Amino acid sequence: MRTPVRTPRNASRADDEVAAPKSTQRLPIWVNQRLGLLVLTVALATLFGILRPAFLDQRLVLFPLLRDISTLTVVALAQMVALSVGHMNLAVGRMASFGALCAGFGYDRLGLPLQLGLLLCLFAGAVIGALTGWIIARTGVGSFVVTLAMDFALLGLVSLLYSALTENAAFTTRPSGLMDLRSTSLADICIGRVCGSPAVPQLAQFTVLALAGLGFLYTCTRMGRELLLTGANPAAAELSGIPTGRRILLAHTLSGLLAALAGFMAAVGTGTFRASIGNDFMLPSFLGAVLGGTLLTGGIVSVLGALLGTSLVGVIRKGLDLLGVGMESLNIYLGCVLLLALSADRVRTVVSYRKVVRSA
Amino acid sequence: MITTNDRGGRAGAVLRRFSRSTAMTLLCVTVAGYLALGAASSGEFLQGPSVRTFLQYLATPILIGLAQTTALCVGQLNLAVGALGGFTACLMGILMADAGVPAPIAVAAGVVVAALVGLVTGVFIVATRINGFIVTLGTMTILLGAQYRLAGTRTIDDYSPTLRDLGRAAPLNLPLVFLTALVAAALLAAFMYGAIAGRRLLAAGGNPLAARLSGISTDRQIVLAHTLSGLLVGVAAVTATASLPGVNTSVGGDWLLPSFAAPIIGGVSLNGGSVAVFGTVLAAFVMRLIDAARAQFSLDPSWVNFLIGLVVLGTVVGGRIRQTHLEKKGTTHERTPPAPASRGQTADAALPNAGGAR
Amino acid sequence: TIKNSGAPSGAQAPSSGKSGTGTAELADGSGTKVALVPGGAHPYFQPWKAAGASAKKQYGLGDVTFDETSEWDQQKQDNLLSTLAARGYNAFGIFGVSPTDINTTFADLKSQGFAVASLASCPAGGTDKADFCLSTDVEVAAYKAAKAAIEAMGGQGTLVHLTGNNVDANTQLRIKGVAKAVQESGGKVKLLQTITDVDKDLQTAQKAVSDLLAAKGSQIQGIVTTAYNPAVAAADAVRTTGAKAKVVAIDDDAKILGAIRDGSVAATVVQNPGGQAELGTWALALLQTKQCTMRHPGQTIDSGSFVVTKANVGTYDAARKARTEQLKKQFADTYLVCA
Amino acid sequence: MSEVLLECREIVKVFPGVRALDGVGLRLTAGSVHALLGENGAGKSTLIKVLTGVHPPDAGHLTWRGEQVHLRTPLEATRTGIGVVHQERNLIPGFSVAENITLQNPPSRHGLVDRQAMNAPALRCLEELGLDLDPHRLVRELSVAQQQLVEIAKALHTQSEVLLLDEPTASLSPQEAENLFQVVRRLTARNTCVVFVSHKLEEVFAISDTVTVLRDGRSVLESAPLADHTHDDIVNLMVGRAHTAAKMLPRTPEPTSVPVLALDGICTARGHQDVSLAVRPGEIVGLYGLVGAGRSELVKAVLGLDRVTGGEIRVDGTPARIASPRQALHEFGIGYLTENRKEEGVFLEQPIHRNITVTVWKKLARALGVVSSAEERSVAQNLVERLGIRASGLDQNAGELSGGNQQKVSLAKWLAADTRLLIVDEPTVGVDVRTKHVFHELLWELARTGLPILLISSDLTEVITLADRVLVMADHRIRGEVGNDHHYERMSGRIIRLIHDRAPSAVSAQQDAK
Ligand SMILES: Nc1ncnc2c1ncn2[C@@H]1O[C@H](COP(=O)(O)OP(=O)(O)OP(=O)(O)O)[C@@H](O)[C@H]1O
Ligand SMILES: Nc1ncnc2c1ncn2[C@@H]1O[C@H](COP(=O)(O)OP(=O)(O)OP(=O)(O)O)[C@@H](O)[C@H]1O
Ligand SMILES: [Mg+2]
Ligand SMILES: [Mg+2]
Repeated sequence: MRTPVRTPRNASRADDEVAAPKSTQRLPIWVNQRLGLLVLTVALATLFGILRPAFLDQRLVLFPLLRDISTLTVVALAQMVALSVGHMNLAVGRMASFGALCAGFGYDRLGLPLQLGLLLCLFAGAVIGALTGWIIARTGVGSFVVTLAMDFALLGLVSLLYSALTENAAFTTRPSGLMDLRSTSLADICIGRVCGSPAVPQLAQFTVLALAGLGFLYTCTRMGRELLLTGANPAAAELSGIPTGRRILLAHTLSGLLAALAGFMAAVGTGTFRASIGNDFMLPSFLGAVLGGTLLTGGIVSVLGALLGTSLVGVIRKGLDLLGVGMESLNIYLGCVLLLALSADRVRTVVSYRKVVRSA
Repeated sequence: MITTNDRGGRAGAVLRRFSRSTAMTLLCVTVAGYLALGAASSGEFLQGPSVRTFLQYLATPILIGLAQTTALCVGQLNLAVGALGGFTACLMGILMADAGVPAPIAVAAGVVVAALVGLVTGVFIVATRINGFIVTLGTMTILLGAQYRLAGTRTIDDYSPTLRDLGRAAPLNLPLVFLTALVAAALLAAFMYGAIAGRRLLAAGGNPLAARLSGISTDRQIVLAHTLSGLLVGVAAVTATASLPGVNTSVGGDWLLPSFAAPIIGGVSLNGGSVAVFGTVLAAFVMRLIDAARAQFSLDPSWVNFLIGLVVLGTVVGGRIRQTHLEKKGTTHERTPPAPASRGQTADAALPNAGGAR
Repeated sequence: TIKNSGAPSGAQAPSSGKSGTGTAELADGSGTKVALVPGGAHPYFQPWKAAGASAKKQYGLGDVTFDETSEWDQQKQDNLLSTLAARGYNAFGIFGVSPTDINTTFADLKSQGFAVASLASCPAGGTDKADFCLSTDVEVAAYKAAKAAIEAMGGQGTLVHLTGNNVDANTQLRIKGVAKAVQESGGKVKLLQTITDVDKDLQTAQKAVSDLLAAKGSQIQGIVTTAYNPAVAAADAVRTTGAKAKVVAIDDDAKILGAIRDGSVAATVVQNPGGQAELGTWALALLQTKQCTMRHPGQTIDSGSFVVTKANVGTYDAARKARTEQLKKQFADTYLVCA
Repeated sequence: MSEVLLECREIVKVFPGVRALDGVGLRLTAGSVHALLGENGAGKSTLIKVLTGVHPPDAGHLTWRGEQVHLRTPLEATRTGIGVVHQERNLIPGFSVAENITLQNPPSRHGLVDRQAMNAPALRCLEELGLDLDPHRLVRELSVAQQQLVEIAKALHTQSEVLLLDEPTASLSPQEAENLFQVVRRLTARNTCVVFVSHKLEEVFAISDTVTVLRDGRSVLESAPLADHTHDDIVNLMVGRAHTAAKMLPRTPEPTSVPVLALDGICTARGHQDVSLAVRPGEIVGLYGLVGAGRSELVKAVLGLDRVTGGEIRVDGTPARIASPRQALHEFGIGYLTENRKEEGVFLEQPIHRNITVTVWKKLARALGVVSSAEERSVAQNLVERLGIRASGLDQNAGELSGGNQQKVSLAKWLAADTRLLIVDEPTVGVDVRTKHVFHELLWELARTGLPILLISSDLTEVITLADRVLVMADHRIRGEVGNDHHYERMSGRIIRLIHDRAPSAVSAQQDAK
């Protein structure tokens, strides 16, 4: 224990018989937003499974679904890290495509093996993220403006580089192992006789790693806590001795790194490294993070929530696809289901809140 | 009690405040950029047709920027700007072309529908307390679907020639659509600055709790802001429908980012409580200048994007370096941040030194 | 009259069909479910819908669906395809969103035993993992369009090329095609500028065209557009500003045909989407039922492109239909090997 | 007996985790000043919020002039005739002073704001409080105290029959407080009822007629005449048992030892001129001054948040350049308890344990920067108990605590940090009597064990109770130093004289400038 001096135990405190305020029950765990998301996702999956048994087809439906969710979860995590310090990263998509570009360059021109290319990609993402973070921390200009500018710069840079370096605006060289990574599932990993499920793509290992890493960072470490407090109240954090500038730098570096990882995963998912990777990352990144319970204003994140939020959207989309909902209605239903599902969740929270208050 | 002298002093203070504001910086950039382009094109850029083209395409960015501003001023985001605009444009197109509705009625219907969508969005946000970001993302998705359902993949163009003529008319080389946008901006500015309802909106954005304690219903302000935002998007859709060769599903597809960029570059804070109509308009000008420069110098879009990014980043860093330099020299206590600062401290730092002789 | 040249000798039933397609007459297509999957919503693909439906009726196929929900995203398209497979579709006519990636998708589908055709666009890089590719040669179409524009300009002057997403293999091919035509003019035609990335939405396209005309309008004699939105915008800009530039567009959406008729567009290069869907569906059914195989798997077949001007705007469709018929014969004759 | 305006009975208000009000009654009569007292977290602010329609009560009745009313929104309360100044400042930062004051019913013409008509009433309200402030200034440019006064002016503007003041004097200097009491007296003369919440019992006894005491959400004394009770009675009622102020053991700081922190001729960008002071081990140095004297700004400059333009800072005798509060904490061991707890002190949306342990994570961190949650909690728990922070658990968000408890949380993190020098800025603002004693004892004990403390306070009693020496600051300069003999009358006279020696000249200088 590090408390400096012993409590001045004096007369007035010795016979302290002040009752703690009568505490009533706090909100029960099942009001938890994450649990709500999980329930929603499972309920919708069951519903779709009943309507279309093919939904549970492991190879044709679940495998691609999970591969998609894996990638988008990493995208959401990249955004979440930026949100944790109360910032935004509008350049997630472009950082992803920049990372993919670097990986593609490594494989195509430098002949790197799979792992080294991945490292190069992550490094590139981290560097770009760090640069962004540095500018924000040093100038105090809003992250919105800086990442928007970064988005433009990278958008231009990536297309210029692809045009300059390639014929088809894509790197098509595939290092050995890349195609395996794309199409193998846990079914290809066996311990003795027991093999994994063919529904889980091996690509998901990166997502699991990212989830575990960030979970560890935010729940267990000093850095994670300091990131959150920097987001919650920068002025108070600075006065409490947190190096807010460095934490902002860290957050953006991590965000860039995760974005690049997502870019790599997207490239592996389709097969080549091209400029259009990450084009559609921005909205899902926010959607996943915010649905999961991460605050746009900073200070509160949910690592698992990002996974659940992304899964919910993925399941709805896949289900609608399976039901054969055409282009005319797909988006309409997607939006409606999402809003309805969330309102239902809200009702649940409100009802349980009332119950707790009443029972007190 | 307030003497004329006092008023003069206040006007001076207002001027001083303006000279340090983002709007001032933007104004300088706009004027300098415009003149530079004029010089580069050996004067051609300052002539009638060029000016007209330049202004014609300012209407949409200004209007959507304003629509976003109204949402931002109560601390909300409106992600459905583009989808709503596109939907409304297609709706008006279909009404006129397929249903044979007369143009004025169709236009009015479009604007009303847009405002209604905004209203419903606002009510939904308030009723469910789901984050406005998610709700507008949801409405965006729904509207995208609705837009596609309305228009399919075709381009609807056989609608009112009068409307088209109005969309292209430019008395004195000032396009009507641009004037519409300016009028909307002026009205919005007057509303935000002068009207009770506008002040309530800003109060609720600036400090929701305080506003609530002062008897201002934040819920109502959120609904109002979204309705207004929808209304402005509706107006933007009208100008788009009037000036485009036709409407199709792609309309509105590129509105989202510019709608944020204009107000935020113009000095509006994402946290609510601030509004910068003039700044938003100027920011739209600056962005339009970049388009014009691209055409003038036949630049590859990739280079343009790259340069825009670098220039903004450079300005941001350069501004900071200049400021540190000034601070070191100790010539000033006050900073002129090149863009809205994210930290509270800068606001403090920009304040006059109360301890000095006054 | 039609002989299946090169087919293994023997085991040849005499042709019974009136169309004279020999053994390429589909025996029983009721087990074949064909999915036509474009890259996203685009007017170009709209004829697929009707052609697919009529093919279903004509050949008695189990089902033909048209699904454009992939939103121009390769990963979404991959997902959609596997979902369609899960829904029981077993033959796919696909416009790959990303020409450099689509081979992987084709290989995936082939490995699961489905019949796969690359329609309207071929994979980049020469190899094709689909059964066949039935498409317009993008480069040739762009070349033809540029030629038409140069002709409309009177063989000399300054030309501008408006097109879509810069970092897309097809765009690169279009740029090449236009450049080739310009080069062939031997210096009489100058390519002033290639403006890319203006196909995202109509307003961007219109803005780009107007800015271009405002800045350089007096120098420009011809505009060749190889994407939809810029074509619409250019036609409109030329009409309203009275610029003298000649516009050559692409495809035959109603809007563009209207512009050809009123003269604001000098010519357009139309492709053959209906033929692609019709022939594609038919050939896919033959392949899926294992009745036929491709003689050269992964073969590329040009579905034809036609220059349409005011003169032939009323008749080009007949020519195109004829071309489709001719193609069908070629399929039966040379491309397919049928049992 | 004059007319009963507002009466409430058996009010219950439950928050998840706590029963904030548990059957409270209150009767407010016209023309009286009613003191509402209780410890931190007793439920005073919650009661006020229930009375003004902010929180709907979960049970109980409200009657206005004998008729039952339901106040569902703040607006309804205002319309009924209830005005209020809440404990936390609630102004719109981007609006002018005048507009904030008239926010509830801005003068308007055809739905347009009439800015001209706004100034007169605003100026009238400000004048009543003796505040000379340009009504056009933006509120965000004002100091904490000025904002507090604007808030009161805003309540005056509503001209209500019942005026609820929730700790209005917490961040006011004695003069300003006295101005406020004048206003209160004038209001009561006009038959208004003023409810006054304060932890400064001297003030309470000076102006109140009747009193209600809350303890743990129950009223233990309900609308009784204050004259019947002594100071100690009231404290005992609040605390719930006999309260005896502890005798503090004597402290003898060594006047010759090397100062832990010494400022030598410091000038800052904010206008401080030639400020010198020294804090030695085991010493409590009081820095007194009227609100706006520039004390907080001085400290912020020293901590590297603002530019120091001249002079020297020495830590332990060696010249130091402090670049940031982080460096101050981790390298020099200097902790700074801010006066502005809502904006700079606590993380409102974060749990208590994080708020407290933020300064010690660096020390708690093991390999990979892992901070053990259990250890973190035990540190926090320890301090929560030591300071008697009332919370439903360590996981409660700091924003849900009562004002005084937030202040304790804010202090707790600096106690946890185990610093070598503590700078405390207005440490007991909004802290109840008992806790204030605990705070004082704590600071005293800390100093006794050798920790030097720089105490910035506008509470003269506090300074005289604790400090060994008192430095007086006015207008960004140190005006003088007084050795403390803990004798209130003598000391206050000397201190006030130091301030006012120079004040007239400052005022005239200002007038010249105008
Ligand atoms: N919004 C809230 N959510 C949960 N608990 C709350 C909330 N507001 C107040 N409380 C709790 O209600 C109790 C009473 O708080 P209140 O603010 O009324 O105290 P107070 O008497 O005003 O104290 P102080 O003198 O410190 O201001 C406290 O335990 C507090 O934690
Ligand atoms: N944000 C601000 N904008 C403008 N003036 C300010 C601001 N903050 C402080 N001031 C002014 O600076 C001067 C010094 O303020 P400071 O807070 O340092 O005083 P102080 O002596 O600590 O008093 P207290 O903390 O009791 O209010 C005051 O005149 C105040 O009005
Ligand atoms: Mg209180
Ligand atoms: Mg202070």
